[in-house]
Amino acid sequence: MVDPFVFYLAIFVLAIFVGYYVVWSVTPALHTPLMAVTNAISSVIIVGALIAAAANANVENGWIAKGAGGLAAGLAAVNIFGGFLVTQRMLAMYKKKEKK
Amino acid sequence: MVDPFVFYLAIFVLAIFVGYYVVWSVTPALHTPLMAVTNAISSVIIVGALIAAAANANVENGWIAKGAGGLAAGLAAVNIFGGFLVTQRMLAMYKKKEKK
Amino acid sequence: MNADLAALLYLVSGVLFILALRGLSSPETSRQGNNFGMLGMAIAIATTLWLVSPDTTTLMIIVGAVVIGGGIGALIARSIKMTAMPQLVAAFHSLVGLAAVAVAAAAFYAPESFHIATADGGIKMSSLIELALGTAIGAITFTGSVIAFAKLNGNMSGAPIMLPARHLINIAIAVAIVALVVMTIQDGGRTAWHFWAIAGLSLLIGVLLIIPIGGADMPVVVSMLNSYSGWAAAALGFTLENVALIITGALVGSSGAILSYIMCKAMNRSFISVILGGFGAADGATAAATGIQRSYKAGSADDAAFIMKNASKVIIVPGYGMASAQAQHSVREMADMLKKEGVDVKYAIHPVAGRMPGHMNVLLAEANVPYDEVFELEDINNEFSQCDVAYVIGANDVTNPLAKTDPQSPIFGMPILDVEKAKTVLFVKRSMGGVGYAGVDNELFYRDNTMMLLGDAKKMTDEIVKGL
Amino acid sequence: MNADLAALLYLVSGVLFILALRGLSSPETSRQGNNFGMLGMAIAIATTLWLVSPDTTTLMIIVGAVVIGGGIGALIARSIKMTAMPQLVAAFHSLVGLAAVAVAAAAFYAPESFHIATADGGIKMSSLIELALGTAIGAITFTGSVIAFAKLNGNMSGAPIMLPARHLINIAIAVAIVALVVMTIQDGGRTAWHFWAIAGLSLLIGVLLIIPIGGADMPVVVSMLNSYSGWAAAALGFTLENVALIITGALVGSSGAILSYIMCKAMNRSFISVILGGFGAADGATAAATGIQRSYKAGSADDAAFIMKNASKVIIVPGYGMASAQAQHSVREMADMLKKEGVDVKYAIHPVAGRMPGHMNVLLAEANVPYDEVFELEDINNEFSQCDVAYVIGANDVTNPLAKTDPQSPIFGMPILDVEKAKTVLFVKRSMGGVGYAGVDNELFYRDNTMMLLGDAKKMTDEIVKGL
Ligand SMILES: NC(=O)c1ccc[n+]([C@@H]2O[C@H](COP(=O)([O-])OP(=O)(O)OC[C@H]3O[C@@H](n4cnc5c(N)ncnc54)[C@H](OP(=O)(O)O)[C@@H]3O)[C@@H](O)[C@H]2O)c1
Ligand SMILES: NC(=O)c1ccc[n+]([C@@H]2O[C@H](COP(=O)([O-])OP(=O)(O)OC[C@H]3O[C@@H](n4cnc5c(N)ncnc54)[C@H](OP(=O)(O)O)[C@@H]3O)[C@@H](O)[C@H]2O)c1
Repeated sequence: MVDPFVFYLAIFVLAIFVGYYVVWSVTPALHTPLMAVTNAISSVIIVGALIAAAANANVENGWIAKGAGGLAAGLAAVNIFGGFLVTQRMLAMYKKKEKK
Repeated sequence: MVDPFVFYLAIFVLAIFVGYYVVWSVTPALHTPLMAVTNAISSVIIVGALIAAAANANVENGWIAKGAGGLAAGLAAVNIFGGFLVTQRMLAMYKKKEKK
Repeated sequence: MNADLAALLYLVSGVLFILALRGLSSPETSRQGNNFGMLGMAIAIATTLWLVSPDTTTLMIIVGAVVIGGGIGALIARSIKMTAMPQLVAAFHSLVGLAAVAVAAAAFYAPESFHIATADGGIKMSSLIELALGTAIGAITFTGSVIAFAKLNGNMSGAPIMLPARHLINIAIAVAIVALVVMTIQDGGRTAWHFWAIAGLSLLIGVLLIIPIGGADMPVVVSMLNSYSGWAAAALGFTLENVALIITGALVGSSGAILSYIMCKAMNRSFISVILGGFGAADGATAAATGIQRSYKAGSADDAAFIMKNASKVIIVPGYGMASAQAQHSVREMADMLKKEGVDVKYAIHPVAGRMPGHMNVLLAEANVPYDEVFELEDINNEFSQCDVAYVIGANDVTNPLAKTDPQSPIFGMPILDVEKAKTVLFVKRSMGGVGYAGVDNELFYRDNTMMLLGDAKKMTDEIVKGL
Repeated sequence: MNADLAALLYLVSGVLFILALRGLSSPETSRQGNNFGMLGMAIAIATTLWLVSPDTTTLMIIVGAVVIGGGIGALIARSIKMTAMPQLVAAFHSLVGLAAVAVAAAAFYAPESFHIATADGGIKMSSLIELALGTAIGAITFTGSVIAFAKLNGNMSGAPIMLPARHLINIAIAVAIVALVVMTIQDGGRTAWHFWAIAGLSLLIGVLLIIPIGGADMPVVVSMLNSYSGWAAAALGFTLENVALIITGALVGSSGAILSYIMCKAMNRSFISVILGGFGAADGATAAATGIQRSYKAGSADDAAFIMKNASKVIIVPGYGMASAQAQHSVREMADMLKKEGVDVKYAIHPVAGRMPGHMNVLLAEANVPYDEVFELEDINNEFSQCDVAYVIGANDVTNPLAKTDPQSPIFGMPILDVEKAKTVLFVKRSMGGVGYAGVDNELFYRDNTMMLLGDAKKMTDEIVKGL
C-alpha cells in the first residue's frame, strides 16, 4: 500500500499547476474580484474548524479544542459570507454596453 | 482509510485540467511537434509492458503474459525512441533570425 | 465507504473552486463562477458536518459561530465602499490567518479528533511539522495583514518604520522558531508552551516583516500574504488529509504569488526590494521639490469642457486620485455627456493604476461604465496618437515619460500609457506640489500640449459636466 | 517504503511530462521540454524495472524488445521525410493502441502480477472494467490509425467508403461489446474468449468507424485517435495504480481533443460531421467543373520574378501544395534572393494550411526559415492591404473569399487569409482544374489583380529563383 501522503502530495503538485494556469487566464479587469474570491475560498479551512468544534468535550483539553474550533468557524464564516458576497456585488457591476 | 481509487480519480481530474491549460498554451507553430511528443509520452504504457514481461512464467498462462508484455514493450519502444527523436529533429529546425 | 464518499465530495468541492477562478477569465462567466465557488463551499461544509455528526453542544457552537460570523461578513460585504477594497481584502486575510492558527491549536490540543495522535498519546511527526508550518504561516498572515490593513486604512502612517538591525532580529526569531519546532517534535507535541511560543514568535515576525514596508507597497504585501494564507491552508490540508483544503491552498497560494509578480513586473521593481522595505513617502517630497519652479499651463473646468466638446476622440486615463476622490460617477456622467455630443470616449487602464490590481476596473464598473469601453494598456496604447484629448484624472506615475527616458528614475523601465502623444493632455490633480506613489516629478506637466486642471478630481469633473 | 518511493518517482515523471508539453509554448523552451520528456520516460522505466526486479529471462525479453523496437523507432525518426509527418503520427498511434491491448491481455491472463486478482482466482470488478475499457479503446485506436495511415500514405484511396446501414452495424457491435463486458464481469474474468471477443469486435469497429471518413479529414481523425490512446492509457493507469500513466493519459487525452477542436473550428465544421464521414474527394470534381470557362490572367516565372523584384513587401502564403511538391527549400531560396534585393518578406500561415496542425511551420523550419518571419493568421491578416505581392503557393481554400460571402459554400464561416487585399496576387498551382481540399472553386483566380502561375510548386519557384 502506498502511503496516502504521496497521493496528497501528487494532488498538491497538480493543483499548483492548475492554479498557475487558471490565475494567469484571469482577465486583469477582474483582478480585484480575484483577490476577494481567493479570500473566500481559502476559508474552506472551516472544515478544520468544524472538526475542532466537534472534539470530544470529555477528554483532556477537549474544551480548548472546541473553543478554538468555534472561534475559527466564526472567523472563517466572516470571510466566507463577506468574501463571496462582496465578490458577487462587484461582479454584478461589470456590464456590457447596452445595445441601442 | 480512503480507497486509493479516489486519489487516482483526483489525480486524473486535476491532470485533465492541467492538460487542458498546457495544451492551449502551446503555440500553433509547434502543433506538429506536439502531436509527435504526446505520442512519445503516451508510450509510458511501457510500464505495464514491463510488469507483464516480468510475470511469473510458472503460473498458468504465465508465458502468454510474458509474451504479450514483450510485444507491448517492443511496440512502445518504437514509439518512445521514434517519437522523442523525431520531435527532437523537428524542434532543432526551429531557428530565430540570425543577427547580422 | 463514508470516508470514500467524503473524499469524493471534497474533490468535487475542490474542482468547483477551480471553476470559480476559471470563471474570472471573462466578466460574462464570472458570476456563474462565483456561484460555483459558493456551491463548493456549501458541499465542503455539509460533507464535514455529515462526517463529524456533531452532538447538540457542538451544533450550537457551530451554528452560533457561523451565524455571528456570517452575519458580520454579510453586513460588511453590503456596506463596504468600493474604494475601500484594498483594506477589506487585507482585513479578510488576517481572519484566514487567525483561523488557521486556531485550527492548528485545536489539533494540537485534541489530536484524537484529527486522527493524528500516536498510540502513546503524542502527535505524529509529519503532522507536527505540518501544524507548525500552518501555525507559523497563519500567524504571520494574521499580524502582517493587520499592519497592512492599518496602513491602507490610514490608522497607521504609511511611512516605513525601520528598526535598527531588523534583519538580524528577524533572523534570530526565525532561528528560534525552527528550534521550537524541533523541540516539539522530539517531545511528540506534549508541551503546550512550545506551540504558543511558535505562534507568538510568528505573530511578532509578522509585524516586524511588514512595518518597514511603505504604505504604497501594501498591495504587493497584501497579495503576498494572500499567497501565504494559501500555503497555510494547504499545510493544514495535509494534516486533515483533506483534498478540498489542499487544492484550495494550492490555488490561493499560486494566485497570490502571481498577482504579486504581476504588480512588481508592471512597476518594474523586484519582489525582493519590496519585501526589504523602505520605499515610501519619504523620498517623494524631496524629488517633487526640484520641479516646482517650472512653468506650466493651467486651465479651468470651462476650458476643459470646451476642448473636449470639440474633440472627436477622448481617452480617459484614471488613476489613484480618481479612487481617493471617489470621482468615478462624475467621470461616467462626463463621458455620457461627451458621447451625446458625438465624441468617441474610451478608458485606458494601466495594470498598476490605483492601489490594487484591477482597482480602476472595479470602480468604473461600479459607476456603470460598460466594460467593453475599458481597455488594457497593450490594447489602447497606440490609439493615443490618434486621439484629440487624453483626460488624465488622478493618474500620475503611470503616464510619466521618465519611465522611458531616465534610467535614474525609480520607475525606469515600467511600461507607461503614452498620453503625451494625444493632441491635448488634460491633467487633473490637486496641486503642482503633489506627487504620485513613486514620488517623482512628472515631466508632462510642463509640456506645451498639457493643460493642468488643478483641483479635487470629483469637483473638477462635476464642474466640467456643468460646463458641457 | 519501496511502493512509496516508486509512487513518488512516477509522480516526478508525470510532472516532467507536463513540463515537456509546457515547453512547447515557445520554440526556445521546446528543446528543453523534449529533454524533460525523455528524462520522465527514463525515470518511469527505471522505476518499474527496480520494482519488478526482473529475472534473467525477463530481462532478456525486455532488453530484446526494447533494442529491436527502439532501433526501429530511431531509424524511422532519422529517415522520415518531414512531409510524411501526418502518416508517421498515425502509424505511431496505432502502435500505442496495440501495446495497450497487449498489456490488457497480459493483465487478463496473469492478474497476480498486476495485483488485481481476487482471493478465488478471479479478477476484481473495477479492474475488469478498466481493462475492458483499455482494450476496447486501444483496439479502436489500433485499427483506426492503421486505416488513417493507409489513407494518408496513399496505400488506400482517400474516398469515403460508405457501407449501407453502417450506423446500425456500429450500434449492434457496440451493444455486443457492452454485453461481453457484462459477461466477463459476472464471470470474474475467467473466460479467455470474452476478452478476445471484446478485442476483436473493437478492432472491427475501429475499421468501420474510419473507412467512411474522407482522406482529407484524416488529420482530425488522427488527432481524435491520439486522444483515444490517451484515455486508454489512463484506464490502464487505474488498473496498474500508476500515477505517471494516469497523468500522461489525461494529458494526451486532452491534447488530442483540443487539437481536433482547433482544426474543426478553423475549418468551421462540426466534429460530429467529420466523424459521420462522407466528406471527401467526390464532391470536389463537380464543383470545380463549373468555373472552368471563366477567364484568368496567366503569367510566367519571369513575370513573377520581375513583379516581386520591384515590390517592397511580399507575403508568402504556403499551403498543402507546397508540402506535396516539397517546395519549401526553393521558397526559402526565393525569399533570400528577394531579401537581398531589399524586399521585405514574411510568411503567413493559416491554422489549417496543409494537412495537419502546424504542418507549414515545420516544413518552413526544415528549410531554415527563421520562425520570427512566420506569422499566424491573426497577426498578419491586416498587413495584406499594405503589401505589394501575396505569393500563394499551393494554398487554396485558406485564401478563398467564398468563405466570407457564400453561405452555401462548405467552407463558409472559416476565417481566411485576406490575400485579395494585396496589390498583386501570384497564385501557384498545377492546373486551373485542380481544387483544394474542400473541393470548391476559388473566385480569386479570376480577379484582375491575380496572376496564375500554373505549374508544379517546386519547379515554378525554382524558375523564379533563376529569373531573379
Ligand atoms: N495598482 C496596484 O496594484 C499598485 C500596487 C502597488 C503600487 N502601485 C503604484 O501606484 C501608482 C499608481 O499610479 P497612478 O498613476 O494611479 O497614481 P499616482 O501615481 O499615485 O498618482 C496619483 C495622482 O492623483 C492625484 N490625486 C490624489 N488625490 C486626488 C484627488 N482627490 N483629486 C485629484 N487628484 C488627486 C495626485 O496628485 P495630487 O496629490 O497633487 O492631487 C497624483 O498626481 C504607481 O506608481 C504604481 O506603481 C500600484
Ligand atoms: N492543416 C490541417 O490541420 C487540416 C486538417 C484537416 C483539413 N484541412 C484542410 O486542408 C485545406 C488546407 O488548405 P490549403 O489552402 O493549404 O490547401 P488546399 O486548399 O487543399 O489547396 C491545395 C492547393 O495546392 C495545389 N497543389 C497541389 N499540389 C501541388 C503541386 N505539386 N504544385 C503546385 N500546386 C499544388 C492545388 O491545386 P492543383 O491541384 O491545381 O495543383 C490546390 O490549389 C483546408 O481546406 C483545410 O480545411 C487541414
